[in-house]
Amino acid sequence: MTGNNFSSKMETMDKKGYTPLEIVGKREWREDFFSLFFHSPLLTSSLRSGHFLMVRDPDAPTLLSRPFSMGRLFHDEGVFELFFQVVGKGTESMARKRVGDTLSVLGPLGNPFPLEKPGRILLIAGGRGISPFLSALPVLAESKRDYSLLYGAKTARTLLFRPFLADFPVSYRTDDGSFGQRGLVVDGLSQEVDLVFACGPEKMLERVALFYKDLPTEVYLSLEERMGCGTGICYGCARKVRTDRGVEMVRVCEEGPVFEASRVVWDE
Amino acid sequence: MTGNNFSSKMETMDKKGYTPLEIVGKREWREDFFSLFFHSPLLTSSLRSGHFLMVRDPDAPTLLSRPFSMGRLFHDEGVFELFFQVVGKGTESMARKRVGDTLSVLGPLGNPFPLEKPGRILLIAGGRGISPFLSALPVLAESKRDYSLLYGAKTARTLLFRPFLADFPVSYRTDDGSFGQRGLVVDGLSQEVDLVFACGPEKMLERVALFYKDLPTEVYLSLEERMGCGTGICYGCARKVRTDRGVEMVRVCEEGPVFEASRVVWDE
Amino acid sequence: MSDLSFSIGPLRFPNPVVLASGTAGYGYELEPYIDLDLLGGFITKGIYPAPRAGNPSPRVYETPSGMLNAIGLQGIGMVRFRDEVLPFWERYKPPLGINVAGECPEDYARVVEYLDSHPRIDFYEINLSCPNVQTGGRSPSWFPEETKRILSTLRPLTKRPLIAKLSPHARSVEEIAFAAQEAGADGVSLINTFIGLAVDLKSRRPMLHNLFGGVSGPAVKPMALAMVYKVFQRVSLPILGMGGIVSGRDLLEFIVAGASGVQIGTATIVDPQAPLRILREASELLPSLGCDSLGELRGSLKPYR
Amino acid sequence: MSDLSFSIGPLRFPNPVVLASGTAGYGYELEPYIDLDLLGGFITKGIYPAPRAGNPSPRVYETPSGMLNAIGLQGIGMVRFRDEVLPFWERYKPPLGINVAGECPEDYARVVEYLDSHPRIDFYEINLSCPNVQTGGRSPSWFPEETKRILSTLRPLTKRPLIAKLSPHARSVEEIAFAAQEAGADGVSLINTFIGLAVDLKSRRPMLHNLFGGVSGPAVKPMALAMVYKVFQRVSLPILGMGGIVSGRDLLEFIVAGASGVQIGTATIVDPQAPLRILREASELLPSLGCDSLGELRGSLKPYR
Ligand SMILES: Cc1cc2nc3c(=O)[nH]c(=O)nc-3n(C[C@H](O)[C@H](O)[C@H](O)COP(=O)(O)OP(=O)(O)OC[C@H]3O[C@@H](n4cnc5c(N)ncnc54)[C@H](O)[C@@H]3O)c2cc1C
Ligand SMILES: Cc1cc2nc3c(=O)[nH]c(=O)nc-3n(C[C@H](O)[C@H](O)[C@H](O)COP(=O)(O)OP(=O)(O)OC[C@H]3O[C@@H](n4cnc5c(N)ncnc54)[C@H](O)[C@@H]3O)c2cc1C
Ligand SMILES: Cc1cc2nc3c(=O)[nH]c(=O)nc-3n(C[C@H](O)[C@H](O)[C@H](O)COP(=O)(O)O)c2cc1C
Ligand SMILES: Cc1cc2nc3c(=O)[nH]c(=O)nc-3n(C[C@H](O)[C@H](O)[C@H](O)COP(=O)(O)O)c2cc1C
Ligand code: FES
Ligand code: FES
Repeated sequence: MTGNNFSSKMETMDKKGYTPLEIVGKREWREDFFSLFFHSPLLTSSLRSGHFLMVRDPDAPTLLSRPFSMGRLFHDEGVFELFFQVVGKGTESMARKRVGDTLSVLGPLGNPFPLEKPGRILLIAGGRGISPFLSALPVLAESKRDYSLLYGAKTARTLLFRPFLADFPVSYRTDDGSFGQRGLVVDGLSQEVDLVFACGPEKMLERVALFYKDLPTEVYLSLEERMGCGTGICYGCARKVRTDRGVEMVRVCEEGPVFEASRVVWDE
Repeated sequence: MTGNNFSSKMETMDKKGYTPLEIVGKREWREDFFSLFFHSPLLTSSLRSGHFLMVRDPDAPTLLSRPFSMGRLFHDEGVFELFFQVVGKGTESMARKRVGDTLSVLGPLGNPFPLEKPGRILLIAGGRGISPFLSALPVLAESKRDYSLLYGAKTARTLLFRPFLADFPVSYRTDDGSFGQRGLVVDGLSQEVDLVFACGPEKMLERVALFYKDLPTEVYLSLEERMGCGTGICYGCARKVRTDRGVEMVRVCEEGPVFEASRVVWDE
Repeated sequence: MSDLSFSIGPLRFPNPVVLASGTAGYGYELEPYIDLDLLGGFITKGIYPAPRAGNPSPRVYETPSGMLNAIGLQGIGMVRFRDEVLPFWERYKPPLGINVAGECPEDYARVVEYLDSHPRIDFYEINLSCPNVQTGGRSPSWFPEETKRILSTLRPLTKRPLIAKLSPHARSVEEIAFAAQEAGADGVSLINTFIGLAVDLKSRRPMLHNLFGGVSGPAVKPMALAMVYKVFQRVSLPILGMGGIVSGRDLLEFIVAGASGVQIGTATIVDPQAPLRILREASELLPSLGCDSLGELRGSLKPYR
Repeated sequence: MSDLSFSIGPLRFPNPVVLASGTAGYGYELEPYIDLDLLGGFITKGIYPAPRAGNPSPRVYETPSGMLNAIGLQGIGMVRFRDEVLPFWERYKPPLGINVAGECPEDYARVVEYLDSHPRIDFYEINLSCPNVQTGGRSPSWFPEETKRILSTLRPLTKRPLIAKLSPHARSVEEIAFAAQEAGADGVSLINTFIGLAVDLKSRRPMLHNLFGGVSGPAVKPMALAMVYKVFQRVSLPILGMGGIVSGRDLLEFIVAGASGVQIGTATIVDPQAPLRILREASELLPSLGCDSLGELRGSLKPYR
């Protein structure tokens, strides 16, 4: 390729790009939940709880990539999990994939939860917001931290990963009381913690933020916003966040998805 | 469904529609040629040489269906073959399909070759134009007709189905002489026949028509034209054909694809 | 049981699925595939006074989520249409619309005058928007004055509903719809195809013999929805919305944006039974949205501010 | 080795792959993904005089073979742009274009006046076509007079090339391009996004907070190609063609239709390395078409008649 002076440089040298990854496992859960497992020692070792990945199927009728937190990390096998719910075209087409098929994956993207911060930790998961904590729990256990997980869902059927979670300190809540305590996650919050990491529906996150607003607890939330690129170039995923310059529209993919709760502006 | 008075009628009653058919076999030939095999006793028993099918993959990024002649018919198994060359998006996506996948198929469509007409028959196939004759040959053999096939291709590599064709009277030609006689199919035409059925590139068909123009031989050509619907509704596939009203734009999918050569107007 | 009917003036359509002009032939072509009596309505291929051969092939090409066509209004002309096609339609009940085409206002008038005495005709759709005939050329519905002129010429010629079919290439489709309303139209059809081009790299030829063609299909759905919503905000005429409808969900989105009924075009080309599937899907979906009738959904879009 | 360069006036672009405004940020956002020095050129997000917050989210949505966006021209304004972004670009060589945005002619003029003394700027792309700012509203490039007025105001302010970026919603884009040429523009960029709408059936809300958005991506490619070809036939200005280019094949189709270079937008959003893949594909494809340079291919489309 001539026409420029840099023909000797490889376009991918030192640069991050989409990688085709083979699906090495698939699990169909209840209620339109699925897990896909990918082999990539590199990604598996570099992903941290809170990071996300952009996933694309070049052969699918969808155009844009879709963002997903990773689920469990299987370090020995170099395998990581994506855990997702079918809600539209993109996730539908992912759910149709089979072992042996390939998807294009870009990551790790975004900023992870600061798990290393000192103090007593409460993890809060609502519904499919459990994803990032599937990799956080083993890390916290291994480093012998004082931590626990509060995990809520609509009903026992969608309270997934219970065998995996059995090794960790978890308290469960369901809206209908079909498993664990009856009631919303936000009704089970404890003041006796120094750090809170939460992931789940926007309404839940807002109520978590409100609960700890005037307490000394540091609260970090993993936020979602519909994304275009996931790479910070399209400004499609911005939301109101307090910065040095005041309140600004800040990109969830680049400056997030994990934000300090005190910086988040909840106005709609 | 109310809002009309016919809610009791099933929408598909007595009507022809796309049917999902499972791919029960796949064969990859050389040079981007593929065969897919479908199980459908109904279609297999109703398809005649010259008929075509519209094929669609609802999950593929392509929108319109693509037309294909069927290849071999395996009556005992109720299986028919589609034999195709990858030339663009639609055929690419078909070539990616695997055994067990499903495609939507509509047919039989169009008008077949009138094999039942009396007289000595010459079949002429150019390249992938062999398709319709893969089902015609066994019919002609069984009914003990006086017939032969003239089959030409660019080179031996693309002269396919030779083991299958070994049971029938076939003479081969290749442009480069790598198998059979060297030269074009149109150089091997015989005047000593009453009926000619030809399928292949437009240029070949035009030269076949020209060769027999002033002879008593009846010539039928299977024509191709880019199609929208394949069902006669869009008028996308029309070409100039002599009719009772003079020269008209006539639909290849509905009035063809097999036309009497003397009716075809070659003006471009 | 929910009510899927809608009306344009005195004319009642049993359900919202009307087949779009040029994508379902004259009707009889579809008979092997669907029971035409289940349709909400049918609009014929464009009818010119004289027969037309249309363009040479290739006339169609697939584009990303869409198709490009330049049929060039091939047609049998109004005389054969009356003699050969209208009798066929006496066997079926759905409202029948005549898509009236022309190269000048007089063409349109001749078609309406010639056909209007026939009892089987229910309404006219005036095609002010065919982009194929003149190469990539202007269409009357790019201009409010021309839109008015043609419709005012036709208005006195018939008592049947006149529906103006508009081009998406007007600067402001709502302005044209307003002009149509002022000239006495009873409804508008939105949208006709976008002007498009596809290139064959190898031969450096256009993919269509005619050079330009009209783009239809899912690719144009967001543009069509925007235009339907804008016209709904501006004029009080019923709207037949179309552009890329391939599912019951798509259909209802057009109703939410303000359409009274819809037309199905490319989807029928893709699958002749698609219109009935779309109707079934829409009728199954409607109750799940808490609605008993299409009317409750119509124009129900709530902008954020 | 084939020559992929092209020029707009005195300005030489090393290759035809220019990144489109708003789809590649200010440039530094892409640094982790590609070597910016390999690009044919780069056009910044739209620069307004003052910083802008843009629209609330959701701002993007996927449509069939395309996307809908209503970022609302979020931006840091010309002062921070000059202080924070232009120094970054001194480390890279590709031609840098400033996409100049405004709500009135004075806005455009202020941006050009403020930035023009900076040596790193190579050209201006005047955005006469953003459909998002006013809700579904008119844009200057729908009207020849407004197009001329803005460009004539800017022409005396800079010696650098001025490229007019046009809306696809003008009745006749070639007429607008002609007006731009008369007003002294050095080139035209075709096309900006189409106005579109997507509906969330369940909530009956628009899918974008802003209601309307701009449609881009493969869905609009046939329309974009048609406009490039029409403008190429009508004016002598170089054209930067865009709209749905996702492969080297797409790129060369725009050149055949008459574009001098192209811009890549949505493809970069889909995959930040896509621009370099597209460049590689095009450079590999060119010799197979029997061409040594882009120039040989430019405008080589041969209509059938
Ligand atoms: C940082 C991040 C991490 C995520 N992690 C996970 C995960 O681990 N597992 C998982 O199942 N999902 C996750 N999501 C959400 C996931 O990206 C969406 O569900 C997915 O993009 C929907 O694609 P679709 O094509 O199936 O739906 P579409 O057809 O695009 O949309 C269907 C519906 O989903 C809504 N929707 C689309 N994208 C989002 C979004 N990003 N946030 C909220 N609503 C959306 C749409 O508004 C629409 O109503 C994450 C999102 C973000 C931003
Ligand atoms: C009645 C009929 C029977 C056919 N039978 C067979 C068959 O048995 N086996 C087989 O391999 N092919 C057959 N074809 C051709 C086949 O339909 C095309 O190759 C196919 O539609 C190409 O689709 P695509 O998406 O891969 O290519 P596209 O991306 O749509 O086009 C790629 C290239 O192929 C050309 N092309 C597309 N459609 C046609 C067409 N119908 N005729 C000629 N050129 C076309 C295009 O102009 C373009 O240059 C038949 C066509 C017809 C009309
Ligand atoms: C093959 C074809 C032929 C068409 N012919 C006509 C026509 O004769 N008159 C007309 O008003 N519209 C015609 N149209 C436009 C359609 O009626 C419709 O407006 C357009 O296709 C958009 O709807 P869709 O996306 O559902 O196809 C034609 C469209 C196609 C695809
Ligand atoms: C997210 C997004 C933001 C855009 N922002 C701008 C902008 O600020 N100024 C502008 O002139 N065009 C803007 N555009 C339009 C693109 O520059 C381009 O004209 C259009 O996307 C068509 O090209 P494509 O199909 O390759 O994306 C934007 C497009 C997208 C998708
Ligand atoms: S998704 Fe594009 S900037 Fe975040
Ligand atoms: S392909 Fe539509 S009429 Fe023949």
